Amino acid sequence: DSPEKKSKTKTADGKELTTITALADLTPHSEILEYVEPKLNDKGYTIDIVSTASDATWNEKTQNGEVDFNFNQHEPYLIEWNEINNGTLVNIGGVHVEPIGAYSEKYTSADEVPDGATVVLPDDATNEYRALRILEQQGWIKLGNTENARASVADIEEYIKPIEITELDSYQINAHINEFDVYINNTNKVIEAGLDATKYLFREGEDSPYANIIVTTPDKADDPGLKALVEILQSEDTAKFILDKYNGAVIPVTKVSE
Amino acid sequence: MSSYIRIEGLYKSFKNRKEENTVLKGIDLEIEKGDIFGIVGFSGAGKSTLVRCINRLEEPDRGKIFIGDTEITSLNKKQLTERRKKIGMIFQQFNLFDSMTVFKNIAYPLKLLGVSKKDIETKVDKLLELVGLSDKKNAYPGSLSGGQKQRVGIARALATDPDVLLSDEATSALDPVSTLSILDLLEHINKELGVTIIMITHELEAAKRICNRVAVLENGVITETGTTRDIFLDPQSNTGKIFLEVYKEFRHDNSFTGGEGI
Amino acid sequence: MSSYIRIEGLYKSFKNRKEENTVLKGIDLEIEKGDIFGIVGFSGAGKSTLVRCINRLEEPDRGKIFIGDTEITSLNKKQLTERRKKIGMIFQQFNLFDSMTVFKNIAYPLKLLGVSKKDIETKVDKLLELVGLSDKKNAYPGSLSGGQKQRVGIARALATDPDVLLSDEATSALDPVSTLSILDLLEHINKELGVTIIMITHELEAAKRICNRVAVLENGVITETGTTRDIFLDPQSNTGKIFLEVYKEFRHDNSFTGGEGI
Amino acid sequence: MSFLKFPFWEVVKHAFSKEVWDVLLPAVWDTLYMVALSAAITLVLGVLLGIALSVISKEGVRPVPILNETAGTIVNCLRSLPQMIMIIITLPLARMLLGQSYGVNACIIALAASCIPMYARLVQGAFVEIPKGKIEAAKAMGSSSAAIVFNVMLPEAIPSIIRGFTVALIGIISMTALAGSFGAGGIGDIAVRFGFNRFYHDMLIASVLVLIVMVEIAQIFGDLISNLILKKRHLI
Amino acid sequence: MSFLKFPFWEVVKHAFSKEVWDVLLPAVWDTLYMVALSAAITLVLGVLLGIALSVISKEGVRPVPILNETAGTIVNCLRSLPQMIMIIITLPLARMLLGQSYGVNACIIALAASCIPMYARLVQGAFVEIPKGKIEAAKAMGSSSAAIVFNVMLPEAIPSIIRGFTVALIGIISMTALAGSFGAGGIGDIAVRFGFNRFYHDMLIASVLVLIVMVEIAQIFGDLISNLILKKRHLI
Ligand SMILES: Nc1ncnc2c1ncn2[C@@H]1O[C@H](COP(=O)(O)OP(=O)(O)OP(=O)(O)O)[C@@H](O)[C@H]1O
Ligand SMILES: Nc1ncnc2c1ncn2[C@@H]1O[C@H](COP(=O)(O)OP(=O)(O)OP(=O)(O)O)[C@@H](O)[C@H]1O
Ligand SMILES: [Mg+2]
Ligand SMILES: [Mg+2]
Repeated sequence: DSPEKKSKTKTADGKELTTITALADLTPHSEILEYVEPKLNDKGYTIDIVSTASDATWNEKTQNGEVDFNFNQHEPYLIEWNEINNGTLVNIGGVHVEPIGAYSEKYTSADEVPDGATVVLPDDATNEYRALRILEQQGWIKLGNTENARASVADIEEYIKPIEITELDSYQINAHINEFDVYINNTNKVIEAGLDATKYLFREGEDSPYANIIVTTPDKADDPGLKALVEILQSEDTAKFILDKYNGAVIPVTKVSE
Repeated sequence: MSSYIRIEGLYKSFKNRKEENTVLKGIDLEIEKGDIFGIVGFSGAGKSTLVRCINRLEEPDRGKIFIGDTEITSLNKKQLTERRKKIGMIFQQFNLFDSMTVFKNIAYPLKLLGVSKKDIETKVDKLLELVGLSDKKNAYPGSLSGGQKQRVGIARALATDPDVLLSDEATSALDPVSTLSILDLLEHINKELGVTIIMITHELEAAKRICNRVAVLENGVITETGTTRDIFLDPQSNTGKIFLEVYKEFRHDNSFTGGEGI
Repeated sequence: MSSYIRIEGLYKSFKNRKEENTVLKGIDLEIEKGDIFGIVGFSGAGKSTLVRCINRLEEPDRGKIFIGDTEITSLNKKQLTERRKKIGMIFQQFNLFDSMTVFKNIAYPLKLLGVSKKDIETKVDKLLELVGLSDKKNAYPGSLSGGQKQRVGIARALATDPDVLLSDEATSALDPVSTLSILDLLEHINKELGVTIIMITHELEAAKRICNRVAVLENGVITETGTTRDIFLDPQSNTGKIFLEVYKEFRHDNSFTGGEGI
Repeated sequence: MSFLKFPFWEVVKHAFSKEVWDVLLPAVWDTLYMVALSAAITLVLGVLLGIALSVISKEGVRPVPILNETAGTIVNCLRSLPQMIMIIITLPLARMLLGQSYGVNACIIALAASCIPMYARLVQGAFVEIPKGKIEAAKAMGSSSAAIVFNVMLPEAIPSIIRGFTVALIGIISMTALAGSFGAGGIGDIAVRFGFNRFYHDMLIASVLVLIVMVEIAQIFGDLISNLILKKRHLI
Repeated sequence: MSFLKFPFWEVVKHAFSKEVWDVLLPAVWDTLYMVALSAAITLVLGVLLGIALSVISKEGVRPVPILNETAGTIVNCLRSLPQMIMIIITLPLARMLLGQSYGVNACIIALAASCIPMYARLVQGAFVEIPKGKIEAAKAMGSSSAAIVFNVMLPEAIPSIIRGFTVALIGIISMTALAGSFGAGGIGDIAVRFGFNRFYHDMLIASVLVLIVMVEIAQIFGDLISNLILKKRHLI
């Protein structure tokens, strides 16, 4: 409602910076934003990350205009959120993918996994669908008609391979890896736990549509500050940073030329 | 002219799941202004319950109670609260406020009346002296002896110069000397300020000393009312007779004074 | 032969942040087996504190207490607990258990002794009859009158046939008739069972009636000990003299009986 | 059905549809099972811990200063932990006791572990309120410390202990949302994971309603029992 | 530093390193600020609500049955909600009061809202424990309901109310983990999101330690004050 809502801050050298407020998940989202911050400063903007603990209210807060953008979801989720909640939020650019994969401490390949195996997968709205999807890809289950952002084990139409699925908080999964035959989680979380993310049984293809995106309201879609931000985020330099920092567990949208 | 305090057909019972225990069974009583009116009777006869009905700490089941022109039993909550400010009550179990010092306990009813701080100080100090507790002014009830607590309760009841004083065994925890001085105090305020006193007591000596009229309560019924003299000299009721006998037994128990009756 | 209960150089004070209040200032006392030993004194003199030291509800600051051959003051916790089972105590404030019926209150000390259920039932019923509360057997203390509570306290203290009974104003809340019957009861158990009784009382009639020896406590000091007769006939101490005077004053206050001393 | 898309009343209406309750009802049973079991554990261990704490406290019937400090500190440690962290502590415990650290039973352990220390403090508080005269009477009759605690203090404090249990029980009910972290499901989990995170606001309403009803029943029962006892004893 | 990569003792040692505490110290201040403010709000509103509940209750000094049922139900509703759901309720409230639904102040509202109903019940319980003779004495002297409550019941119950506040305060401290959802940061948030979720086990240890110390201080102070008052009144 107030066009002059954005506050101005002065940097050490006296330059006036326009503050962009953001909601961004902690890893890797905030870390990427922090990395690009100096470059954004050069263009006259600064980012204020007001929260790094994502929950289901973030899109609503963004839609409400309380913050300028959020950075924690992928496009399919956004589309469905808009659908479910009559939202008008828009995607103004993807940044990175956190591939999801299936791992095991007991078996080294998917074929070894016996019938009746226990499988644990993340229970949050942005990841559970993806986890179920790779199980389907693997031919273990058949999913019914389901919305991306709302999928849960209840949507499984048929268990092709008899398995026993448990839904858990994605951060809790690491604490239980020895108790399940198979665990499915985001690669970055697997790495954070000190595990070897390359030893997956199976995982999402490279063509994953689940790039994490910058989301804002339509009226801010052309905001010069946000435009500048997306541009920097999608730069090759940022891509390199992401690859380096996360050892391949997080994959930038922008291809890095060798 | 009718009496100052009138009780008409008062009934009170306590119910629990199994049974109903009717404690007061149709009490009629007339007390004149300026009386020191004694109520005696066996333990459990209903004395405390009767007195508690007068200021409606117990709600009567039936019956009417008047003080002066006001029908206590028909007052609404607000009026009752107002009227109670001028009815002093000394509780059998003291009921002091543990959170307040002796001084504050006695000052409390004065505060309710909106008395100024200075006047409260003066008044309370005077009362403390009267009940012999000046040195305990800042003590908490938890540190007092039984008799000391009782004296605080007395001072608190007298603080507002009430026009009616309900006293439930006010001297039961006191040594004879303190008892005497409290009785003298009660008599004094009765004479000087015209306070009407209703006094439950099982110390017949005390009743004899200061009451002008006495009622005998037996099992929830008033079996006898009369001047103290009449009741002590020639009781008609069962309880009255037994009491007198026991009283005599105590007094004539001159085992080592040879009937001299020291 | 030395006395049954011996108190030697007993000191007790209560401290708070500001001051120290020395309540017992070197008490020496000898009580024979089978005595009914009265303790009288002004309110706040330290009577309750003295008696509470005997079963160590208050830990003495200094001094020794013996009952028979045992030095109470040097018992460890376990021994003390064992010994206490045979020391009855009647509290000035009753201290009944609100969570137990009258029956259970009285049965409690018997349970501690491991008495069989049947024997407890018999014993308690007998005690209830003695104190006149058979009809209140299943009532809770919260519904009792003051005197009824006190009688439950008495029955509870007598339940275990203690060899020592500490009684802190056991009849203060009782009407004269109940008082007399309780005094008779105490005298009876004293005679029949040889219970040694220490009895705080401010009812001189009561002391006179059943005590064989009396001590006068004044401000934390024993100013006088002697046979009841001596003390009533010819008190030496200050308190003793005043008490006697007041006692006479009450008795000779024959305002309407013309010195007849009903 | 989301509030943001559908009119409020339609969402509310849908909260009572068969569709929603088909999902909810089994969860209600799960929740009742979890609540009942963890409440029972909390009650027993909380009362015992509360007793222990007050017995060994400085003013208790058998003071043991060192033990008191230690036990107090451990209890406080447990109380200081955010629910999430509490879960980590429960994991090895659950693994030890149950052989697995997820599922309904593991969750019960976590719920109980979260509530026991708090309830123990409430029990301890109930004991402090007992007038000291009664404890003196018990002592004077030669009660052992155990007799004082179990025959006198516990019965005297029972109305207050029941009121405290109501508080703990309601805490447990509202904490069943934690069950999701154990893959244990139940109403609280549905409220958070479906109602809140997946915008099934009809389910949110329905499941919160169930929680409210459960809490309300707990409260009414707690008050009722506590007041019944007080009335029986003629204390109110 | 994670336990998964480093030996236990090294992680513990690192929990006391400058590096860790440089991150933690500012968070400690945030937490203290949040706890202090929400505790103050909880204290005031909790006591008032507790008073209101016990005044209008069936056994209270001024019974208003209908209001009592309603207020009781609302309080129970609030108590039945899982923390996550509580946040949804706080959002519009915070937006209304503060103009924004995130940040330290919004979090304070959520913390207070979560603890007030529970504390109110504890306060109500403290009032029930007051011997009825004292209230009768106050009535007999002609105290208005307000005078009974504020001059008699409140002072009489204060030790118990303080003990209850300790319970509520500790609840608040352990709930500061919720602050993360409001972008309000603080120790609890660090413990969960960095320590637990991101495996900075050195931070986990350090932040849990801070929480424990805070809880311990709250407990010690609460007990101390409550016992001091009881001692002053010669009740223990
Ligand atoms: N709240 C109550 N519930 C049930 N019964 C009660 C209650 N209060 C008193 N009673 C009963 O009513 C009777 C009269 O009690 P009350 O206190 O009036 O006696 P009292 O004459 O004052 O006796 P005392 O001289 O022993 O104080 C007693 O039998 C008592 O048990
Ligand atoms: N716990 C305590 N703390 C501080 N002072 C106390 C405590 N208990 C008793 N006192 C004080 O000790 C003195 C003696 O008290 P005690 O109860 O022994 O008197 P008493 O002779 O039994 O009097 P009464 O006849 O009035 O019962 C009193 O002045 C009292 O204020
Ligand atoms: Mg009475
Ligand atoms: Mg005494």
